[in-house]
Amino acid sequence: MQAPIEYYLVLSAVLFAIGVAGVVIRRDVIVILMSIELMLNAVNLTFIAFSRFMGSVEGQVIVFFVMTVAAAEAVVGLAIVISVFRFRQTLDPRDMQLLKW
Amino acid sequence: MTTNLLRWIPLLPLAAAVLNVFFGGRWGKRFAGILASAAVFGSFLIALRVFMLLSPDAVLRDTLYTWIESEPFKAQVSFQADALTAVMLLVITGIGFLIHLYSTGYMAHDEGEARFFAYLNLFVFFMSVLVLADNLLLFFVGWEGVGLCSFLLIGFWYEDPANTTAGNKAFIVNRIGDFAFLLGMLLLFWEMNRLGVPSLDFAALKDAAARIAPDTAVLITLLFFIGATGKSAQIPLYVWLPDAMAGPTPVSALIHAATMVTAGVYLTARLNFLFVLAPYTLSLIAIIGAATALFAGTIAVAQNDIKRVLAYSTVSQLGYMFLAAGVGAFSAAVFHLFTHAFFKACLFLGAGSVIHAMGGEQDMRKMGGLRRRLPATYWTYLIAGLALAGIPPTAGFFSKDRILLEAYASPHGSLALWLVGWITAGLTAFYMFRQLFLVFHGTSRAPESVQAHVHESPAAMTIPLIVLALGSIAAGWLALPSRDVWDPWLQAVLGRSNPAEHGEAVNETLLVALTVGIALVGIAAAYFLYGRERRVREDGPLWGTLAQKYYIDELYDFLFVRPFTAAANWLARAFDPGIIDGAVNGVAGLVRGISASGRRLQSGNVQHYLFAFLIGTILIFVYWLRR
Amino acid sequence: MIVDLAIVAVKAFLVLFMVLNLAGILGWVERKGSALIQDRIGANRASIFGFAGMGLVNTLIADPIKMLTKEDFIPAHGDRLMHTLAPCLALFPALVTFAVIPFGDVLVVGGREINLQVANLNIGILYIFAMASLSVYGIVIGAWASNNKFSLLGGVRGAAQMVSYEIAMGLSVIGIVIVYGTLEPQAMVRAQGELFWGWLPAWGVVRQPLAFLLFFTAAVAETKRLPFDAPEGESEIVAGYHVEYSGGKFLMFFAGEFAEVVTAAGLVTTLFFGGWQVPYLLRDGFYFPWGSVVSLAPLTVTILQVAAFTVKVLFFCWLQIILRWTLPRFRYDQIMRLGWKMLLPAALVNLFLTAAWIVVRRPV
Amino acid sequence: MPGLSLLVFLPAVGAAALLLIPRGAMRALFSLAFGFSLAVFLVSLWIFARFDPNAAGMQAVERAAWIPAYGIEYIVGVDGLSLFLVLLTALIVPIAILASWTVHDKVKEYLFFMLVLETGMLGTLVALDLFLFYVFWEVMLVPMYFLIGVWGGQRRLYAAVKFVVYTMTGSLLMLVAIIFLATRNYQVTQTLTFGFQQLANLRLPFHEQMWLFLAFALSFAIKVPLFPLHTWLPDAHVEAPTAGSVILAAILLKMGTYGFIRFAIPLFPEAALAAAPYVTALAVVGIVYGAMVAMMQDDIKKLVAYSSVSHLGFVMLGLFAFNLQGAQGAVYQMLNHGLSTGALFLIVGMIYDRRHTRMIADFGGLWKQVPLLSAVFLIVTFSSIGLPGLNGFVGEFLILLGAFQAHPGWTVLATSGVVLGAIYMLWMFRRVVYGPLVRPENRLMADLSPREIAMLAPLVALIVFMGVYPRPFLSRIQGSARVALERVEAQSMAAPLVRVESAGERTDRGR
Amino acid sequence: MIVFFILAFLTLLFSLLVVTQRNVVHSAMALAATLFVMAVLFLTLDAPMLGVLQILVYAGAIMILILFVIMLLNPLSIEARPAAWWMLGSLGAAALCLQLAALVHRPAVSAEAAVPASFGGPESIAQSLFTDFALPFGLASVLLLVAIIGAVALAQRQR
Repeated sequence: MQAPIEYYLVLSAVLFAIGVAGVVIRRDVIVILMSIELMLNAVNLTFIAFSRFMGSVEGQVIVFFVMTVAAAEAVVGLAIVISVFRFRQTLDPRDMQLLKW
Repeated sequence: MTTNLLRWIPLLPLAAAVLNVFFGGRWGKRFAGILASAAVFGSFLIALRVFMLLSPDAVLRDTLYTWIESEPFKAQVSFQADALTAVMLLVITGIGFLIHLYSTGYMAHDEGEARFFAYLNLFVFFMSVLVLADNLLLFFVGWEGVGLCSFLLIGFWYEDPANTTAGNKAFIVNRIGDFAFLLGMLLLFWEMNRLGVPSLDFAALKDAAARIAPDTAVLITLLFFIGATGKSAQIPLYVWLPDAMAGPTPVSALIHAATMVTAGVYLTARLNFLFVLAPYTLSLIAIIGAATALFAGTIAVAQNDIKRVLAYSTVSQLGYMFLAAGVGAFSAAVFHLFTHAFFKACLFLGAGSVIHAMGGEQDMRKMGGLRRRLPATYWTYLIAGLALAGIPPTAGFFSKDRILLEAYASPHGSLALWLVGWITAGLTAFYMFRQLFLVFHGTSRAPESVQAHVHESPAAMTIPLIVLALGSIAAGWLALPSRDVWDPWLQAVLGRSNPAEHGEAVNETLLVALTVGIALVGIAAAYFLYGRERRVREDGPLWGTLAQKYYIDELYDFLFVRPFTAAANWLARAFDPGIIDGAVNGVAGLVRGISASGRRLQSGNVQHYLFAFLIGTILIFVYWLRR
Repeated sequence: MIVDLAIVAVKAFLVLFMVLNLAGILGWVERKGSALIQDRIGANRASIFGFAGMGLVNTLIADPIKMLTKEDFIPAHGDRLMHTLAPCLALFPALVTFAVIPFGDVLVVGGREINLQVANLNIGILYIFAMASLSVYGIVIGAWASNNKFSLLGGVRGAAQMVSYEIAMGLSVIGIVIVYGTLEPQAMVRAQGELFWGWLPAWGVVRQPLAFLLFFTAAVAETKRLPFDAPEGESEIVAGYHVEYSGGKFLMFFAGEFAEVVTAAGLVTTLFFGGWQVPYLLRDGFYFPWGSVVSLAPLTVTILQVAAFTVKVLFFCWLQIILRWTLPRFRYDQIMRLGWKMLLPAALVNLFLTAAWIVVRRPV
Repeated sequence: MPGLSLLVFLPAVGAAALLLIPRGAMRALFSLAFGFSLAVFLVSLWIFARFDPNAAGMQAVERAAWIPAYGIEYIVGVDGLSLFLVLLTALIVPIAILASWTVHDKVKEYLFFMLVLETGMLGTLVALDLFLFYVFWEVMLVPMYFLIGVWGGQRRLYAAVKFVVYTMTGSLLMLVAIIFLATRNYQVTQTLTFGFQQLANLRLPFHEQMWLFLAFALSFAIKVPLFPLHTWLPDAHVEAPTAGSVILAAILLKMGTYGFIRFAIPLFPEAALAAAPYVTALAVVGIVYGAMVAMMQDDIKKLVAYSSVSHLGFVMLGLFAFNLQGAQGAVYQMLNHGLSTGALFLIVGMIYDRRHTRMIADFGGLWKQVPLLSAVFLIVTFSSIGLPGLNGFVGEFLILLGAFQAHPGWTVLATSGVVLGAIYMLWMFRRVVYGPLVRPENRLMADLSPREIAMLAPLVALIVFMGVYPRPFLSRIQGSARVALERVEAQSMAAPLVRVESAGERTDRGR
Repeated sequence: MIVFFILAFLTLLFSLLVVTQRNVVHSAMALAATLFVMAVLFLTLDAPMLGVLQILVYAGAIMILILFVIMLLNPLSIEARPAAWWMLGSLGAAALCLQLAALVHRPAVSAEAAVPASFGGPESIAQSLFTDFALPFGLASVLLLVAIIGAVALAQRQR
């Protein structure tokens, strides 16, 4: 009684949308990083759903790589956040616009 | 027949001028004067030689080289001399030489002497080129050249801004006349080109004249006449001549009495075959001539500057010449030109010696009683005055009388014209003798310091005076009614126009009597008013307007100069920088504005960019799904 | 279908019950043991009708009752929800890990073979590590939620220590995994049934002695027991991350800790000491190397296996407790240095050697 | 190395040689630069000597493949139209170098740009390949920008940028037009070439021709400058150093008119014919407008700049009369304007070097203090007014003669320019030279030094000679002018503007 | 099927909490919970290995790191919620979600493929990982190395 794939895809779509909303809306860099993790998980879910329904294990291997990349991204992201916080005492992305024109 | 004699008449003064310019100052005080006079005398001798060679219908030609050649147009630097040219040459070089002689004395103590003689020689060169030219273009070169020299000579004493302003005014007014002349020439050429004879040579013009379309002929002659008014100071464009008195007196004598101003008359004479084709223009010329004569005469009456009186009298006499031309009596016009050159030059030189004696004083109200102190000047002045007034034995009588006769009797003439001419004759006599009495008779009104050193002019100045005085008497006898030498001489060039055949012979003596009468009345009135001691008070509205020259200068200034400068000012200050530059800079500003608004998009906030991504992906999806 | 579920439920309940009780008893053992070691009497005051039971009543009945009835205090400005959640997060992974550990071979009941292991996952070992990593949450959240500097410090120390020792433990276990070629604990235990040279039982410790040492040290560090007691370091930061905890929540933390001790012991026995394997005992009886065979009934074999397993687990629990009262506390930097600079390289070397050995022995 | 290429690239070699000399050696720098420019002048004289007066087509043509892939060749040649402009350039540049003797800072770069500018100008005049023409056209722009931008007056940067942007916008459009023309030619004749001769006999439909003509016309009109596009000129002149403004006035302005007669009119006859009335109108407005604005300037250089607008209005009038007199007059007037305005700027430069001011109000009574300078000033002023006997009149008369036949109405208005010219020039002359010597500073002015005489003498001599005996010039221009107008006149025959009937036929002449 | 709905509901609930929670720690914990539930979801999709990895890598390591950083920085900024901006963001997200959902109805997968028992297990993953994806595996390890060094360099306190 495996749920049909569409359900999984819709779920991951909603998850992804929520992640995007989080990234765009929240005023806190750490929450943004977390929303990105959420988006990545939504993608993983899609991959696994397809690999399950297409019968090829490659989907899962790709998820494996997505995880490594996500880990690397989180690590470096947090390092940046720490250094910015140490310098500016703020986590609000609006204050981090040094690269303005 | 061709000769290479003619070219030397202009070249001699040119050579002298060039030498004076470069070496005049260095080779001693007197050198410049002597060199200049000698050159002009040389030209005079050649002119005499030419006069001898010429028979009434012969034409001497001397071609140097092709000046401008642009197929089909071809202009050559070539000279011709026929009867008319010979007469003019004699006037230019003869009187020119006398005036040069006079100037050596007059300008003796002026430090710019070399420059003065260089300009004077240059003037003689251009005037002779004008007269000798065999085509209209070369004529125009001479025409503008004399304009240049008058500008240089009027503004000779450049220290005083008034002189240079007068010089500028003279040149610009002349230039306006030349503007019309140039248009006339262009129209004439293309008309000739249309007739298949693309040339401006007088000979060619004479042959093709008959075939020119009538209305074009009128337009051409009208334009030429406007050019003539500019040069010969007729009604609309005469304003520069009175101011031209700012120049040294010999200049006034030579340029503004004898030669340059007569160029206009010479032009009408030279192109008589054209003017004849346009009766409308002729009548216009006559009217303007008469009007100018009367108008200038009235102003001359109220002038106090000795030279201004003579200037207005010249304008008036020129009016007479154009009146003669207007009625078709070209030979009479030229004859009056011939005689007028003598006595007007003599008057000017006389005035010059008076000014010289009075130490530069020109206001007649500060003169008087010079009869005994300057005897030579007085007597020559008297003779010339009589000639100007038109008293019988003098040349003036014969030439002016001839004109008045023609004005009345000629087919184009009319009683009204004669009447105006007749009144002006009276006025002329009146203001002439008013001047005579003010300057020479009565008691001296000059301050003691001036009276102390009043002395007769040196020989170099009095000799030309005497010669000119004699000339102003003898010149008239060329056209005695009994044996008329003048008309047959110019007949070939100016065509038959003897009124005798078709006028009523009987009243000729009546007209002569009337003119002499009005002259005597003028002299009596002058004697009565200014003879012994001044009785009339020179004031009142009429006198004021006359003294102020009918406020013509102010009128011109108000009508033309002021609005023109205002428009130019608006253009230069408001239009050019404002509108045009504004548009250019405006575009630059616009671009900067657009780019500035573009820049605001890069807010630097990461979330804005992410939001942009979002919008982008949505749009792509929308497109992709709909496809 | 329902029967299977029931069997699993029973197994799960049985394991859970056994672990919790064992935790409680260990509490007493520790109290009495430490007293014995430090030559003092230990807790014996609480008694029911005069029967003190050598302190049993005190630790098993008096203490729990006292803790459960204490006021459930949440520090000011502390995060109410997180404060209550933390102990559960600490306890949950400890219990759950035992699900994978097999405590017996096979029990044949009514024609059905029951695998004496709660959940037979073919990724058992990974599951164990996953649960181990979850336990860090309890500490971190607990430390942060109690809004107390000491607890925060304790939390940071604890988290850092657990994360770093997790790596060491993981690498050492990989050595074993390579040797046995499977991630499934039951298969590993069965593999330990073989005999080296006919007489020596092929237990993990025999194949991977170094791996055992590393694993045991890392396991003790994971449980944050004495030698690696920095997170709780009474002398420096009072009670470390659970300084603000009292009553039921502290009991859960306390029970959690002992559950981890039991789990660690279980893991060690399963991986290195043949789990339920009794030397020379096969499904139907003993087969001694010197030829004699003693046949036994399957039930007795199973009982023997479970008993063996229990004995081994108890032994290691006892060992850990003894360890606590003998070794002094490491300084925090010593812990870190030990974790990163000694265990990790050693584990890598061991891994490398085992891998090399396998490649050499088994032609690819 | 054949004549023309030597002529064009000799200054560039000179510029390179300049770089080798240390900055300090002022005298060496000047003498080298002057030597090279003199050498160029000699080469130009040699080319003039070898020029066959009555051959109308291109002479001394050199052809070499440059970018064969696109059919771009290095074709240079000279004919009646460009011969005298080349001579004028070769004459003016040495004089300009002499004039820049008073420049003291960064002399090396100054002279370098001067020589590069000369290469640009000569190249533009002799180039017969449209692409080559465009390259030299742009090469001209760069040094001029630096000359104005670095050595200019106060607002030099504004002026330099405005000058470049103005010219650049025009020339870019021209480039597009050139490329379009080449492609159309390729489509028709299957041979990709930018050669002027080949492109000339390409028959284009009217509307295409119109667009191309407009593109070329815009670029040249900006350079001329034609009336509405002239605002860069006064700024460029006022801010440019003496030598810069002499070259700008004497030669750069002529590039526009030369472009018209060489490229725009022969390449697009129908369009030129259609555009003639409008261009004539603009030219005449330019004449009157230039004169009126000049009258109100208080800065001599600006006055002369606006007078250039007026004079070049005359040249454009002559060009677009499409008859021999107009074209000949226009080319001749280009030379005259080059000489007279060049001399005027030299004189203004000399006055500026002495008094460091260009305001008319600061002068007065110069004749007394510096008679020789004032005398030359007099001659040059009358030449620029167009006094008969000097060079200005010949050109002006021919233009008016030609224009009268083509557009009588406009010509009457244009002739008023003769009067206006006299008004503002004499007004300026009187204020600067005549009048009492009041200001003490004016008393310190020294008269012309031998160097300055050496600069002005050739110009004055040419002004008088070209006024008295213009025949050698006119005869050489005549042939090429007729060739240039061949196609346009053929068109005008088809649509008669003013027909010349035979002698017998006497009809009333319609306009 | 019910299991899926429960898990789906939990996932959405927790992810919404992640985004909407004002307190950062709460949203962190919500994310941990989401990851945990996702792991279970993976299990339902026959991907046990990934499920455990999910817990081990994501829940176990990354979340700890995030929590660690939160504890270290201890940010107190309880930010105000700009309503306009929120509405805009959520609108955008909703639009995106609709688009993706619409995509789903495209016939992506025809039939459900039969899947061998040890489908998601370590053996099959390891099999394809070290054969087909050997290069990406190497690159991933280099990436991790770089990330580690980078993080240390960045976060190091400049002495």
